[in-house]
Amino acid sequence: SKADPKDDDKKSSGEFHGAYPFNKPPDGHFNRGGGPNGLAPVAMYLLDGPYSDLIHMPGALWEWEAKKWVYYLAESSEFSADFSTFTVKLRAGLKWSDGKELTSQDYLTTMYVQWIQNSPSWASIDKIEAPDKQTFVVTLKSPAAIIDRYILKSAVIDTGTYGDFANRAKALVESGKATDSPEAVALNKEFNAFRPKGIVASGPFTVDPKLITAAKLTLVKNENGYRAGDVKFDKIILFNGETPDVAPLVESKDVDYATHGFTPAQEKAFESVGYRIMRPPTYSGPALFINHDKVKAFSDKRARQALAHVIKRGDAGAVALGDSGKAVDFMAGFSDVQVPDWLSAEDQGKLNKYENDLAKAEDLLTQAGWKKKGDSWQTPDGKTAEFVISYPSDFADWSAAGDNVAEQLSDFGIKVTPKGQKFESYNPEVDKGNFELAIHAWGASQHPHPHFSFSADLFVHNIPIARNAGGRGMGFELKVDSDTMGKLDLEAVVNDAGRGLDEAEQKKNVTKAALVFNELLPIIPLFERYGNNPVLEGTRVAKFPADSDPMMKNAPYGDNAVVMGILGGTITPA
Amino acid sequence: MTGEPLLSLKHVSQTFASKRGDLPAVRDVTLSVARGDVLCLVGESGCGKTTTARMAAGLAKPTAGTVEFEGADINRMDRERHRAYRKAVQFIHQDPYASLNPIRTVFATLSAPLRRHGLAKNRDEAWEQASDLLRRVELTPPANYLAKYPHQLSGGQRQRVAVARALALNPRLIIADEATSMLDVSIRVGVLRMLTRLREELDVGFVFITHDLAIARYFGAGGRIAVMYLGEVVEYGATADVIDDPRHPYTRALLSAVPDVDPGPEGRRDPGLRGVDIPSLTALPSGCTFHPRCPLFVPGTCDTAAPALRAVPGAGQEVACHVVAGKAGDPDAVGQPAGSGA
Amino acid sequence: MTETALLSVRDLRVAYRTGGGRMVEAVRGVDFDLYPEQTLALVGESGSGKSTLGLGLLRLLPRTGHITGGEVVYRGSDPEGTDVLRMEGSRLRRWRWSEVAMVFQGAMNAFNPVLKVGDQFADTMRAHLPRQRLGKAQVRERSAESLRAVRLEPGQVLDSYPHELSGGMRQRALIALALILEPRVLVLDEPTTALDLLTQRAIVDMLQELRAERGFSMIFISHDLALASELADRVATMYAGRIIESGTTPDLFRAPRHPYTVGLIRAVPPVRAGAVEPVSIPGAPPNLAQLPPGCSFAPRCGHATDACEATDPALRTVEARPAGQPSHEAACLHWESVRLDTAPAAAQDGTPNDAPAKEVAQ
Amino acid sequence: MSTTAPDVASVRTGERTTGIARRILRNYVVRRVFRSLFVIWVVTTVMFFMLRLLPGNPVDTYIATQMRAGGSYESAAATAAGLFTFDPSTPLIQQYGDYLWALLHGDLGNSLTGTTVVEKISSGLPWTLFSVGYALLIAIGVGLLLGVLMAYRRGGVLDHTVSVIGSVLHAIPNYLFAIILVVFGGVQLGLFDVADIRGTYTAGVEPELSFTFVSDAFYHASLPVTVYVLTTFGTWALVMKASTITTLEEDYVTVARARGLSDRRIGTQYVGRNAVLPMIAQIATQGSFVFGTAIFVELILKYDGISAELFAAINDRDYATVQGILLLMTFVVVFSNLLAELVNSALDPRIRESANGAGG
Amino acid sequence: MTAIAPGVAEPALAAPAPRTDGVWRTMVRSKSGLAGLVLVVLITGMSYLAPLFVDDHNPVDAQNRWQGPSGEHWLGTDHSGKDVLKQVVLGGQTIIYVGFLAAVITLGVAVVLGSLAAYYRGRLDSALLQLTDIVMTVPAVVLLAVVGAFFGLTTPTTLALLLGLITWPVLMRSIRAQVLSLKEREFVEAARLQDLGNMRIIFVEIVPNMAGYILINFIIAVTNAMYALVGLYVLGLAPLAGANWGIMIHQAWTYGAIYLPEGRAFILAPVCAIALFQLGLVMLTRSLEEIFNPRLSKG
Ligand SMILES: Nc1ncnc2c1ncn2[C@@H]1O[C@H](COP(=O)(O)OP(=O)(O)OP(=O)(O)O)[C@@H](O)[C@H]1O
Ligand SMILES: Nc1ncnc2c1ncn2[C@@H]1O[C@H](COP(=O)(O)OP(=O)(O)OP(=O)(O)O)[C@@H](O)[C@H]1O
Ligand SMILES: [Mg+2]
Ligand SMILES: [Mg+2]
Repeated sequence: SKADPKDDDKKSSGEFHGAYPFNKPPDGHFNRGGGPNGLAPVAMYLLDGPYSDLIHMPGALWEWEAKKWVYYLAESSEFSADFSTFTVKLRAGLKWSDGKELTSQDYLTTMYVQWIQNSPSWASIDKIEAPDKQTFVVTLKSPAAIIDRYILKSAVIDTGTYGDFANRAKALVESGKATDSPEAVALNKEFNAFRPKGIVASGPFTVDPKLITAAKLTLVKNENGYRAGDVKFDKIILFNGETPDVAPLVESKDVDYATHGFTPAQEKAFESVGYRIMRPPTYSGPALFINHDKVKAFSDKRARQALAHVIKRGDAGAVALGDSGKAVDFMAGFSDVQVPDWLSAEDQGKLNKYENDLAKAEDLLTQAGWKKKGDSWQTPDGKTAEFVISYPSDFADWSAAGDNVAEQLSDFGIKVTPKGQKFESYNPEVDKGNFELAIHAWGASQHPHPHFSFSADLFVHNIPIARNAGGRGMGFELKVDSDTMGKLDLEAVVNDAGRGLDEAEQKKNVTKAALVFNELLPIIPLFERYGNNPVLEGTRVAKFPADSDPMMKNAPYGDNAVVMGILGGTITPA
Repeated sequence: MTGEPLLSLKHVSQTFASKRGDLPAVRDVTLSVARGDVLCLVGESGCGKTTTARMAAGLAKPTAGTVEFEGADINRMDRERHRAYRKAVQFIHQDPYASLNPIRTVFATLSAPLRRHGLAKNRDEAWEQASDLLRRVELTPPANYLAKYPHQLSGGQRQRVAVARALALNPRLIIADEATSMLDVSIRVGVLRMLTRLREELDVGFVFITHDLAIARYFGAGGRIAVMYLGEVVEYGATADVIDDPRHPYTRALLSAVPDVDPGPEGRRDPGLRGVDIPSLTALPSGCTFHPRCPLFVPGTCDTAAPALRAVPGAGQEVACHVVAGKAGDPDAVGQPAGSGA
Repeated sequence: MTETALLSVRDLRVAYRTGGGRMVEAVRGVDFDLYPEQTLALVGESGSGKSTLGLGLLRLLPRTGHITGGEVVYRGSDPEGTDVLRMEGSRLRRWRWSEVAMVFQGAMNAFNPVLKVGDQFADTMRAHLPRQRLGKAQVRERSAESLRAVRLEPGQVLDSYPHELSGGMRQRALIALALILEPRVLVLDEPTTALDLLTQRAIVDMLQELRAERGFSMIFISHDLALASELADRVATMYAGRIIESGTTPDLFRAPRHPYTVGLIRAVPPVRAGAVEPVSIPGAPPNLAQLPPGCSFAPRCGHATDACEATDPALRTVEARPAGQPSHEAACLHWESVRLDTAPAAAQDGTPNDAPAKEVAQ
Repeated sequence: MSTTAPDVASVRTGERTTGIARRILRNYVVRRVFRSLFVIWVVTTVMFFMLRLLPGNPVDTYIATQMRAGGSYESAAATAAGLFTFDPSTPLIQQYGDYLWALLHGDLGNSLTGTTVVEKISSGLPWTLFSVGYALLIAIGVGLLLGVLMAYRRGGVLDHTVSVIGSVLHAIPNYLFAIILVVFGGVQLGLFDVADIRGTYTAGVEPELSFTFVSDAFYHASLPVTVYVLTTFGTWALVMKASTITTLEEDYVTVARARGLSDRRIGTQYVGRNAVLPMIAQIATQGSFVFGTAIFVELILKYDGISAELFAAINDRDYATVQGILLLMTFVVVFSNLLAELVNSALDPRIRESANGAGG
Repeated sequence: MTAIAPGVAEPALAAPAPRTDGVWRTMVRSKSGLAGLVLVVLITGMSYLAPLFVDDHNPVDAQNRWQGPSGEHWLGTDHSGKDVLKQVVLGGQTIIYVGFLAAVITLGVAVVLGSLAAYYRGRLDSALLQLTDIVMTVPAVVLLAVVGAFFGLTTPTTLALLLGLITWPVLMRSIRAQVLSLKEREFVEAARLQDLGNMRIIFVEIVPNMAGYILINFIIAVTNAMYALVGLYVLGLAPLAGANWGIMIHQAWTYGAIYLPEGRAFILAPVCAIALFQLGLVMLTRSLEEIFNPRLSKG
């Protein structure tokens, strides 16, 4: 009984309705900080995520399929031939919303503020300069494959607001102070407490502080901003909230596009009222983590391989995310989508795809010393195989995956009991190693390079990084002995894969890591999560990129295709 | 009357603290009672009868003065003697509906003290003894009553059960606080007769509290009576003396106020009080507390000094009244009601 | 006294619903006439239906109580009389208190504890008198007058909350409240039982004076025979929901003809020396839910014969008097042999009075 | 018979009595306030240490938030790392000392994100007080009215309907009820505009005392208020019914009927007022429920109140904010109890005098 | 904890003279009481007996997620293709167990502490009152979060313990108030006069007099604990192990069942189960009230 007038109402000229959680003042504030997109803005900046690219534009965003930059504030960028410097050329005639000119000086400001904030970008930066108004030059300490991303994706902030901080940081950098020096720490503290009165925007939109409520945030046009002329929308309304809060708004067609992690049920409901579901890859997903320290029964890799053969990864994906949960095929430790880019056809052939095969699994377990007794398995030490699988109960997809894995394994004869916890208490428990089996993340959705995926798979909840949380995480020793590659240090291999700029060298290391991962299965990736972003076409927005559009390969949380479409003027009002 | 006093109150007072100030409910009361003896406490509502009784029964500690049982202060006794006192002095409440636990049978009520104090070793013994008790209070056959709950009994029957319970520990003194005032006229006398018989047969002493002078006279025949007013004893003596020849103007007023089916030839006498309202305990009148209402009020004397309880020449009882004590012999001739003209 | 009765009650029946869908008849066919300026005393044991009768007259029974039969005719200004049982709504509301007022048994709780006494007086007047005639000052003046009549200090009482008054003061204030609209009939349900002797005496005296002054009629409910005898012209004894004897005060107290009335009188110990020993009535008051067939007093009665257990006797005239004057009537088959001085044999030997004289189910 | 009141009765203790009474009263109030302060201190202390016993830290909670919105672990972790003004290494006792010291100076501290706690509280509290207070008012009002009617017509249709509906609605958790309301009432039946009604007021409306703003505030509050009212009125009705039944049996009600008072007067001043008395304390204890129960409703309906704030702060391990809000709640609870005592004694003259009587 | 709950029933001070006869009759006579009894017995019976007859294996069927009601699945399937009906039938045990155990604990603590405090007064009393003040003031959410984090709350018994330990103060206060008034009753004084011993007086003479009140509050406590448990799941404070109504509601909630017509049975079934059980208890309470408070009984 939806009356048409209501729909008309919603059509009001040139509005785009998105949804994203934001921080309303007084918590949320206007100190954008100097971080690159998704990296290190000051906590509780008004708005994180892709929409903030519309306000504080980055130099460029990445096209994942075409593997090239789409330049915004920057006009071009390049490494010097010897990879010792990286130069960004800014467009001429850019203006801030307060009318001031946007120049390479602002890039300096941005990078110095990043220094204050201890950004990883400075790990490979030696020096930064602005030889002229349009040129910004970074001198590199050591070549890193990822430095261009750090710099180009940085949201540029204005010298008018942050210049003072930048100058003080510059003085410290030039006097050779480290970021952990007392002066730097003090400056950092001061900066974090810095609360500008408003936002000075470079992009086509800005924020009117009067229009912020707990329910929604209205982005209004910044006529001075870059691409203000290309963007066809007058206003962007962002509804606040997480999945359960936003779902009813989608259902009532108040939202044109949402990137939340909806459940299959919600997705189905959205489709029934006229939404199309976009499914961009996120290059990550949940995996089954095993506590190698605690659960000795799985210290034999054959036991882990058996698990991979038992679990129907497609089922887990379907239960958790419906069509957006795609079983991991290559089991290479990073996204199936990217495997062909990094591994030769031959090496791909070497990957064990761990098809669902219970006989094989039984075989492997028996080899590993397990025994089947009646319906249930006994571990090599003669105990009945019984484990607890932990997962965060507040993530619908992960908990569904966890429940499902538990049931599949129990059906197979390894009794697994699920235990859901809130993420806030769950995550530290995992890092402290207080679990037997757990569901956690594999892969990387921000950065296309497999280095980040391996780092997520092998470091974050494992000895190297979990140390920070006072534990050993899953306790998987990274000095491994493998059939395929012999003895090697996985930590070094993964780090090398991200270092240097020689792509061939990187591929070699990625391949090594992938093959060893595939053989040893320190974690068992279950499925890859694709977005299930509902889009409403024809009401307020004419069209969203088609499923076949190459832009759809962009990770929605890294380089959001819709935001890029709005900026490019390809997504228009109905 | 007979023998050593079993229980005596010596100058006991009880003052309650209230928001409006101190509330002297009982002031300097001295009374005693011996085995087989009966002492009636009468007076208007709120004059401190119950409070006095509660102190005598050890339910409340006097704020001044002592309560002595066989010559020893009950609040300073060792455990053993206190136990003996507890067993020897029992209390019967006014309301037979409230004093029996509604969820316990007669047998449960009676057997609890028997078992607790080792008088009955087992259930059968308890049953036997409980039956005896019921027989003693004339509830026969006992088997008809032992299994009943209080709500299945009539008021008189309940009060008999309460008496039986009080008898369970073979007391030597029973304090009965308005034990019959809640009972119907038609059964009240029956209970009183039963109590009288116990007194005679078991030689149990009684402190009997009532506001009904007729009942005091009936039950207290042969005993003594104490008339209380605003926390003090104003007249104290043998029942017959006090009722038939009252001396204190308050006692006289009380007696003349008693309604009578057949008022007799001279008709009812007007109590002749000067005021109806009882003064508040928190704002007691000075001097004799009765003076604002007293027909014999003598200004200058009665409102300045509190009279003590004194023997009155020519009468058996003691009276606390300046006027009566001063003009002995013929209370009726005592001067003009002083207040009437003022 | 040749006037017509002010209030005529005929065959009034009141029943209470009790658990299990059962009904208990608490008043079982009561007849009486109340004449102007007359006081009728209703006496009887607890539970005999006195209060129920009083409440029934004013149609104030609790939810569970129902008038199941009979009629109540009130002849105030209208000689034809109004059928009280048919009055409804605001007529009934206005009739109450302005024509017939009642002083209740539990006078301690008769006042709303959260309103000042003066406000409750005002409430009553405002509910009955036309608004324009009632200024604040008038209301207060009238209340004060009424309070003075019962010898209370108006200045103090009107501004007090009920709990600030003593029991006696509250009872008198309630009487003042009952008289404020100058009703023709005052129903007093044990107005003094909770009070001590001296206060009771004062109130009784005061009622007598007031009646003499204002000329209203009273129905005085009490189980205190002596008190009733002082105040009433006529007395009716109730037992198990019926009037079993009625007549003038001397009739009942000097020459009762129903064994129950006799028993009641003999059960009261006298305060004066030399009077006869009190004797109690054996057995227990009857349980209304399980009345014996025949005379309901028969199980406790020394005069009872087989006939008594078979027939429930109606009131018989003991001594007839002309209309307007109460005849002496008793509902006993053996009234002729009943005398105050011939005590029934059973009670004399002190048979425990609660142990049923004859086996009566409890 | 003379009727003179005690004429010459020189009252013995007149003056002194009032003096003593006042002293006792003062004493009582002092005692009461000390007790309240003690409770506040204990609760504050217990909370201080309990909070710090909670596992997890602000970083993890930040990651969780990002991930729940669909972000990936790795991006969220990178964003959150090292960003909070959070130093867990100070010894607990020192933290506690600092906290108390600051508290004594009226300083509630800063939240993790640097905002002052006072600022946070003052942004959320008015809305919660407004919506929950408004709802309590309606629920209690409606509940009391229904309760009285139910008591009058015991066993009637109204009695049964309200009992059943009330207890079923009460049985449904209010967050579930809120979402049902949104999904069925808003989305499917289109009774209200789901997007529009969220939040506390419409963007752009100036928060000031104007008709536009006030009506806008009521409009936005209508959803949470509906939820609170529907889930609670039944219980109030049932409690009130019980209380009214007791009151109806009181003698003074019968006397009032005998006095020919109008039903309205009896219903309000004689029955209603007395029936409400025993419920006042209960109404006061609602003070503590005010915040605790609004959490999910505020979250779901994006009603920007203090409960949502508290819940978020607990999840974020934002100690200063949690402590600040809890301190406030403790104050509210303790003082609403005090208030109830006052109201009770204002309504019930008997309490005025005997509040501390008969301590014997 | 999930709703503004006016809390415990008003102390009904009328001496609850139990009518030993006719308890059953009163119960049966009142239609709603009987219906309540039937509901409670049916649901409890189903929850406890069904596992004996129903195969508790409820397989995941990834292909048949969110199926509407059908001949095969009477109430349809959930997000993982499991049969909803089976979950409802098998999912009552924990909830009912926790509800009852928590109520027993609440009542136990409240009755013991409440009567001791009232009987002995003095320091014990004020200390206990102070304690209730504090426990009532500390918000349950925080208490639950902290205690939950420490005790793991993995077994129904610990859950019940926690719920019980949080909810006793309100009840304790009203029990205390009742005992304060009961202990002034004359039958208690009579027992003291006979030196029957304090413990005996408290627990034999006094406490049974509150039986009706206690029973009714027991039922209220059961229903409160049941929903508090569901709240714990929803708050994520109790681990989601096993399958019960609370977990079903939580899952239906997180998986957005409400949006899907086919999924509504999944959310409504457990809600209805609890609501019916609760309704049953409430209706039962009403007849119990009648049994224990004769003043309320009507024709
Ligand atoms: N516990 C108490 N606290 C405060 N005042 C009390 C207490 N007990 C009794 N009083 C007061 O002490 C006075 C005497 O009371 P008491 O009960 O002894 O009188 P009484 O003569 O037994 O009266 P009644 O005939 O009405 O039973 C009364 O004014 C009463 O209000
Ligand atoms: N609300 C009621 N429901 C059921 N029965 C009642 C009710 N009120 C009174 N009764 C019964 O009706 C009978 C008469 O009661 P009523 O109060 O009229 O007696 P009464 O003569 O006034 O007694 P008392 O002298 O004790 O006041 C009694 O048996 C009583 O139990
Ligand atoms: Mg007394
Ligand atoms: Mg009566």
